[in-house]
Amino acid sequence: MAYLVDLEAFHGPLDLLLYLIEKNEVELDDIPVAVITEQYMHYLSVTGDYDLERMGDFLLMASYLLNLKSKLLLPRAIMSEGEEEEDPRIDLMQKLIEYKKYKTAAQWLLELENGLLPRVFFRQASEDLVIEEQLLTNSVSLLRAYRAILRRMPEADELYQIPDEDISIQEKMQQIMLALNNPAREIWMQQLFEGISRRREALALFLALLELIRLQKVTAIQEDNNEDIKIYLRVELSHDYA
Amino acid sequence: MIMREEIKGAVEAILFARAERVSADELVEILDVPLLELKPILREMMVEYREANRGIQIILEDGYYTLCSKPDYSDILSRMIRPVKRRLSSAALETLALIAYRQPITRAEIESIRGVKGDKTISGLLERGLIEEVGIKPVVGKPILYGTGEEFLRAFGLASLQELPGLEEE
Amino acid sequence: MIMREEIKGAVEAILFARAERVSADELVEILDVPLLELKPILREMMVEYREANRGIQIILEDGYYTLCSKPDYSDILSRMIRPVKRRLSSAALETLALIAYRQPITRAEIESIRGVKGDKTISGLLERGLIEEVGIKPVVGKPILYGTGEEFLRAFGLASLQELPGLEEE
Repeated sequence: MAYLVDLEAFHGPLDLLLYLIEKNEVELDDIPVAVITEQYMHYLSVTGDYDLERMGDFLLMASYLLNLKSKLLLPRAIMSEGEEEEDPRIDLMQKLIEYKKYKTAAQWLLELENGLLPRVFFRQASEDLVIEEQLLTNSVSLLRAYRAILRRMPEADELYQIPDEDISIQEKMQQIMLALNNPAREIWMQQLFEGISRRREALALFLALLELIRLQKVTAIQEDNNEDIKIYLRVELSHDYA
Repeated sequence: MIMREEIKGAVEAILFARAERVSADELVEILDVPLLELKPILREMMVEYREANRGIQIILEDGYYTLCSKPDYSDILSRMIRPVKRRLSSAALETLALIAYRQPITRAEIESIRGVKGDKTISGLLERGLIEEVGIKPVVGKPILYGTGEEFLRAFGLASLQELPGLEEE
Repeated sequence: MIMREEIKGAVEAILFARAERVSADELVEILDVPLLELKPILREMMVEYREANRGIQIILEDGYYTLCSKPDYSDILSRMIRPVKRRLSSAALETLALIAYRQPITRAEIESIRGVKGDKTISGLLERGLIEEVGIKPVVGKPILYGTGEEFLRAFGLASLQELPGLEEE
């Protein structure tokens, strides 16, 4: 392979390009996307390091390079004033120069951190001198905050008083089937919901109804847009429901 | 060759930055100056720190040197440790109220009631000791249960949780 | 009445004990000395610390005074201070460098210069207090603006942001 690049050591397409250019291994006109990709695939197969995030980073980098290549291959669009579209390489060069500036600055930071550049050191605050924090608040404001939440969420109390196991869709299905156990084998949907005040129960009942329709045990028919919906029994009641 | 005055500066810098006791041997190693030369310099420094314009001193104990403030200034320093007054944000107050009245409660429950994400608020309250992790809820995902922490009663001036104002509407 | 030399000692004790920046106002309050009297004393102290036998100095930044070691001893101290902290990844250092030199800056701007996504890196830096949210850019989407945080100068041993090495423009 022509380019042996330790892909793991690079952080993004600009970083990799900068490295390749500085080593004079590539020209901007000829970025070896295929070779880099091949090396990456090889790297994956050898290490088995299928880190999704890093693979995503690589895809991003490869697509960036491909996009650049395609721009170089295509004839440049002629602008209305007869000017040529800017060479994508100029834009890339500027990006690289800008990026390199901060890469250098990052190196300075590393040297500062390690004391390779003159730096000062601060004292670690001693534990016995913790600045005491006094909260400007009291229990009444706490209560007020809680009441405000309760007002915003009228359902909240109920939500926590009903254990999840309380409402079973299975039970609601049985309840619907029993309600259909009348001579006409039918019932208005609204009747099913009579006496139900809790939102969760209503939801369970509705889900149960949908499930029965899916199982083709009942049919829901609305004769007209303004009519109520009527539920019809489609199967004979089995002993389960009787 | 490092000068006597420079050694003093270096010792001060070392003792300052380390913020804990440093042995003579360690100083010898760091400075690359023989112990015989270093000892009298340290003694000299300890005398120099006695001057009125110095607020710190070197104390020698068990062969270890430590930099600390002079006892002369202890009353001034204690004046400094005054409480910093801080206000709880309304998000923090709401979250705290929920935890106080509904404890133990999980983060998901808090978020579902408040209708907003609350990781940051919760970690802020944890950091201040106003709330703490009190257990694990035995449901799928094993979420952490939060309750009020040690700091809570102190901050709100309550003798016990029973003293929380009642919820009945006035 | 507290003497001039004693004020110096007290200031040194306070800055040493606090180990964090202290504002002039706070010094006035703690020492009960008028600002007009305190200012020249602080200036005098800053000069006195320049002597060779001192290893520490007072730096003034943004109206805050902090005690720190002199840069002359950076190699000795960096040898001594054990690296307990997690190392910053090069992605983190690059992002931090960008924020330090270009602050305030948005995440999108950082990503466009670095050419890669940076959410994780940024939240890591936020967590360590090296950067902080400093505002909202008044453009579509109202992106958050980032700047260096209080921990930044401490971690990199800079007396002020002005001490960052200059970026030569090619």
